[in-house]
Amino acid sequence: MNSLLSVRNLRVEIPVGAGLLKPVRGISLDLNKGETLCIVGESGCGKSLTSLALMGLLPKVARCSGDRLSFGGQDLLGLTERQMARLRGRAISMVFQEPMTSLNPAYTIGDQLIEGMIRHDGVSRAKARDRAIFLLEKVGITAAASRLSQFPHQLSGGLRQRVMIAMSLMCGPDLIIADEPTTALDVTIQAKILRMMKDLQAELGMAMVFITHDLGVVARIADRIAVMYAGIFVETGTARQIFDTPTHPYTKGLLSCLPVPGKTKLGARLGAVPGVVPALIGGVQGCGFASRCPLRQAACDIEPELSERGDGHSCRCVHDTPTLRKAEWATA
Amino acid sequence: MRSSLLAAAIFAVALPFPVMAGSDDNSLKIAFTREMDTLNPFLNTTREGVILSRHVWDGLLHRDQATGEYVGNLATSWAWIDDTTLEFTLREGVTFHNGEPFNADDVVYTMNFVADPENGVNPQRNVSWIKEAVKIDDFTVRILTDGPFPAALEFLSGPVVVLPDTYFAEVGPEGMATAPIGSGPYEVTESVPGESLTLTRFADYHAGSPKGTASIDTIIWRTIPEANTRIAEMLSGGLDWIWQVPADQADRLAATGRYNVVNESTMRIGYLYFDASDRHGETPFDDLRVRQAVSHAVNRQAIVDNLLKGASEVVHSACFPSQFGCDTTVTRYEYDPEKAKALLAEAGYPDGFEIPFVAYRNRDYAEAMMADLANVGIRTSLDYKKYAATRDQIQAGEVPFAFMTWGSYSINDISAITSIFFKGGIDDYARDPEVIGALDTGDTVTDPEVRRAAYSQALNRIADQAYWLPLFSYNSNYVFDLDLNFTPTPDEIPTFYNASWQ
Amino acid sequence: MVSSSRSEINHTSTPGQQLRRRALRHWGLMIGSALLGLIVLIALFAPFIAPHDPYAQDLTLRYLRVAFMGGTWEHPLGTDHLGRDYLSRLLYGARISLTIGLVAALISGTIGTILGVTAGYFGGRVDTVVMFIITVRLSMPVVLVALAVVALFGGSLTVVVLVLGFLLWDQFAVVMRTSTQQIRSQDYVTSARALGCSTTRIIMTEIMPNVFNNMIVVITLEMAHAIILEAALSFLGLGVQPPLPSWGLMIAEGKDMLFFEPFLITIPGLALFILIFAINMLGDGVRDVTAPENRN
Amino acid sequence: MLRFLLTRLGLAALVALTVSLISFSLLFLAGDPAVALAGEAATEEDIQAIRAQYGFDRPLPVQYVAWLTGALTGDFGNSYYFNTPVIDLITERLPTTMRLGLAGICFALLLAVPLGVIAAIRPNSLIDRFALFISVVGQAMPTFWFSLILIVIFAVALGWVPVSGSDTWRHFILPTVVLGYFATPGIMRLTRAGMLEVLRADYIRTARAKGLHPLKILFKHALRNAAIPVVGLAAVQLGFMLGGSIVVETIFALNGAGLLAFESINRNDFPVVQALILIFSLIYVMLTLLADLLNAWLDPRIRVA
Repeated sequence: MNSLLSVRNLRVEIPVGAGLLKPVRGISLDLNKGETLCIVGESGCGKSLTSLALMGLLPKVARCSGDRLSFGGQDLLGLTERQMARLRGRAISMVFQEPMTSLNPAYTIGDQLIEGMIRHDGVSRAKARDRAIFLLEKVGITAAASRLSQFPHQLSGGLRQRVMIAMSLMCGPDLIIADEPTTALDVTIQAKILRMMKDLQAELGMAMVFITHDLGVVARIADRIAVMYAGIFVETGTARQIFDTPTHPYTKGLLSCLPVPGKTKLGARLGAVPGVVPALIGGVQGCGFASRCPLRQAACDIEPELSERGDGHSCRCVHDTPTLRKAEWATA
Repeated sequence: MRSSLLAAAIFAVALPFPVMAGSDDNSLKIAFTREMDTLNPFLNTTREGVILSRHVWDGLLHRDQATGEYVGNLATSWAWIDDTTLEFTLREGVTFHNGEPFNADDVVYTMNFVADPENGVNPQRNVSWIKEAVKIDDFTVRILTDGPFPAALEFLSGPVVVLPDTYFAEVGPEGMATAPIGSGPYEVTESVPGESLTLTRFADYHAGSPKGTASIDTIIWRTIPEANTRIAEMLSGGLDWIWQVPADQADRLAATGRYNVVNESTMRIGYLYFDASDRHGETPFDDLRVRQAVSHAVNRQAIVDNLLKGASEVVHSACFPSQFGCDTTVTRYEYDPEKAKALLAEAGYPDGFEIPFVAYRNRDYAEAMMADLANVGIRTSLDYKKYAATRDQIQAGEVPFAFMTWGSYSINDISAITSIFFKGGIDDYARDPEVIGALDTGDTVTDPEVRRAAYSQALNRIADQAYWLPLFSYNSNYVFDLDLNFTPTPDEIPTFYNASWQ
Repeated sequence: MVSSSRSEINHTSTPGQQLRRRALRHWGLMIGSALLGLIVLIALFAPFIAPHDPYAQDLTLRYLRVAFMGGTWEHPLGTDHLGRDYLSRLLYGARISLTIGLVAALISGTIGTILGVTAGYFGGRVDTVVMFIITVRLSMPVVLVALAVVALFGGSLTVVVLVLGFLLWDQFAVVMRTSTQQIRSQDYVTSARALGCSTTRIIMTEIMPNVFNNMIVVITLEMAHAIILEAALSFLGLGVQPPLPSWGLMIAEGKDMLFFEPFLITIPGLALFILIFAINMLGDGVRDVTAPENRN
Repeated sequence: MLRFLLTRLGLAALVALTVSLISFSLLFLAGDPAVALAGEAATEEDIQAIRAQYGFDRPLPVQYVAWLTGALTGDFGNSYYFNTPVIDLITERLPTTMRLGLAGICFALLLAVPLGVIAAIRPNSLIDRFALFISVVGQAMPTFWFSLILIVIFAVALGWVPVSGSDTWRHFILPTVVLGYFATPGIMRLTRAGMLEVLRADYIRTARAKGLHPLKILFKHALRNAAIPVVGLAAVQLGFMLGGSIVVETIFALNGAGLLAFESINRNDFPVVQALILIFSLIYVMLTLLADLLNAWLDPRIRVA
């Protein structure tokens, strides 16, 4: 395979007082150039830690391991912090969830935009400024030049997120990891930002890992989707496959929470997945979703493998595909 | 913490510090506790000021410490013309530090200036006896006194010095304080207020002076308020001379064998006074028996032996024994706690009483006395304040019972102590007409025998009535470099013009 | 932090049990309270443990050294400049020093808490006025004012304690004000107000219990502060008056022989150090244990 | 900005006014100093005359207004002890205290900030524990004892520095260390806590995600934000140092305003005490104002608000 990002069996473990917390329990993925992968899941399922693990930005206490974590053919797991830092912001960049707090309040946005480029590309301030203005305009900020001397607190949340996105593009990265970039924003602005990101991605030919809990967002942007639950992927496939033929009970549950224009009747009840994500201390016995699953049975005590359900569509469940496709979620 | 223990360990073994022996540049580094209020000799009220004045200025007379006789300094001879007139023949060829020659005009100007109460000389009693000075010729002057004043010679050999008239008229008292000019053995060459003074030997000092020729070239005079800092400076060689070192420290420093430690008596005595005249309202001390009880209760000898040590002695009359007129054959109150208890019971205090106790120095002596008093049932609460505050309160009549001391300005005459405290002034808590009358006589007649008799009467009355409990005379410990020749005197005025390096 | 929020999930114990568990695991808190407890016990039982009368002087037995440094076991810690038993004075001194710290902290605590809670609760103009008072207080040089007052009114234990109490309330006011502001905006207070509870009732039942932890922390801080300040005043000759054996005064008296009998200053100095250390450990511990999210 | 400045200056004036009123009343309570001024041989008439001359017989408000009017023009009256203008005494001695205070706060910052930063980067490390130790000792050790220990070790036993005085910069080393050391625990704890908080902040993660050099992240992005509360504390500490250098000045025989204040208290020299309290409180208010301005520069959010 000649994919840009290739991950095999990535695990994150955090020692806590009472034992070992395993928020990411072995995920694998491949991402090609220019492709968008959405990782979907409830909060607490490990998706944010996955993104941090990819960036090498895990908290110090966390331990990261895996069979493979390669980017552009380079093994990231073997890199020193120094080498990793050279990669961050240049080849891989990241957009965070909280635009309000992700910018340093003490410096102008201009300063924060250009510092990474000056470090990585060794360009002059003037040149970096030009690039910053160019990108600010790209992300739809008017009067970009004058914005450079403004401080974060003088900008609205939407503008700040645009700045963050521009910042991630400064060095023309091959991969952007966006961790819930629109969650904190108004719905109207969400839509604009998503469209813009999609456009930019196409224009600049980047790959993107997009992390969200919002399937509505996923529908707008994803090429491929990985549904994450309790630290592992329970279903992966193309956007079409996931939306059209959801297979895993959890995916189906998530989708039933989503109103579909034209399909969901006005006034009809939306579904909800009952129960909570299990605690991840000391690992999970059996299928992590079993306690919430309508199709639960004895075999669920053994954790199933991710199995092929046709044309790159995989699902992690003991049940066979027809059973799964047939099953309906009882709306709560 | 550990370092303190380390230090303790170091000290327990020995004092392993190099003692800077001698001085490379013939300078002397000395330190005092207090900052002088002013360098002007007629305005300063501190002991340090008195010492400075002896070095920078000269008086008409000089008292020889060895013989106690008065000898001429700026005057070569003098005589009482009548009861109120003193005539002086002045020394010729004397110049002031600024080159101004000395003559009768300087004496007349100085005496007339200080005699005017408007000019605010402090303390006034140093000069209040002067009526005026008259110039007879360039080197003859007469000083007229305000009534007979037998102690005039003592004052003229002490606090009353002569200022240069031209310079003083030009700069005034403030100028004299910032850039003092005198005719003494040392001139002030640098003054950093509150920190240091530099005194430089006056090269043209007149050869005939009874003060002799100074040997030390420079005296660095520092103000160091903290006692431990002074000792640390001594240990590290930053100082050559300190004084008023408490007995315990002096003993230990002497034991190192690295310093000269000399103990010399001083004119200062300590005393307890009682409010016997209701100035503070009614107190148990209105009763003679209570005052006597206190007098018997305090173990003065033990305090002298264990705390003051050195040349200190228990005193029994309200003056320093060497002072003129100090009759020491008065009633004595021996240490006798049983008798004290009996007297208290007799006075109606079988269980003692409680009373505030004011003190301003030697907190340890005060504590020791409090313990003695507690033994006979007198429970005291110590109110320990600084001198100025204490004195204010006392003079305002607010203190019934206090431990005070008095140094008589080193004036070897009883008028400098007894007359101040028992002549009905603001310091007098006895207000006894008999005492006041006797002291008046003693202070104004010139016949020494009549004076002696009058003072004796006063002192006996004070002792019989136990208005004061005179405690002990003080001593001062001088600690200085082994290579320094220095001789302390009992008047508590160290004379560095007589000091020299070996 | 991710780790701590997750780790809480598994705990099903009550907040009280969690608190106790955290407290027992916090070595600083344990050491602090053990030492402080010991000193309090010493203070309480001083008359029973002290081998001698702390005020009994014997001028013939001055400066006896510590027993193991050449002294006698009759006076295990030696004697002071008036021949008084140093151990006995040290034991009784615990009373004085603790009293000074505790009473001063209580006085300042009362003043500061009233001001702080009032300001924090009512806000607006009341807050402005209280803030002004706090600024005025902070701008007054504490040592200088304390010295001046003690010099004017004489240095009795009462005066010293009162002066310190009236000077050290600023931290209480500041902390109480902030805590009250935070709690005031919480839902349960809002709902209590909506239910029509009286202001006093809300302050006493809703606010006070919740600012209590912070108060304990400040009390320990200010206790330590008061004790140290008293030592400084004593050093300058304007602290409590002898023969009361406060540790500060013992240091001040012992300093005269610093170069010759260092034990005189080391022993009470060490005692004072341990006391302050214990109080600070306790304060830090309480803060850590009651507010784990602020743990450094 | 101008409005902010004016409000703060107004507040400063009001604070100083209140402080002076409090201290004035306090000293008034102590009774009139005429007896002290009159000297030992004074008669009752002398005392009365002095009372009238200095106006001690007037009611408190009248005296206060008179004093305040003078104070506004820099005339604090004459010292009872030195009999020279108070303002001269203060201008003569305040620089020593200022120098000491500034040196002290610089020392404290130089010691506390790096220690606090390192302690925050490596919690529970050896340096963190060392920092904690320093701060505990600093809080629990009386100033004078610490001073004397330093003198014993470094001046007497080792002879590295002079014991006392103010002639050269070397004389200032020990007093600076003592004064600065006691400001260290607070600043260090605040730096450590601030750094810990800031290092957890999202913008630090952003900076790391940009691949910036760790030192740049630390000094540019973290320290500046963590410094904001520290600046305020340092200003307050400096204010405390200036007003609290009494013990240090006494021990090291530094003739500064602190020693002057202490000696003046002992001498009942009220005009000096009164003026010093006012000046120290003014300095404090000015310092906090300065800290606010500095913070406004450090934190643009304050600038506009």
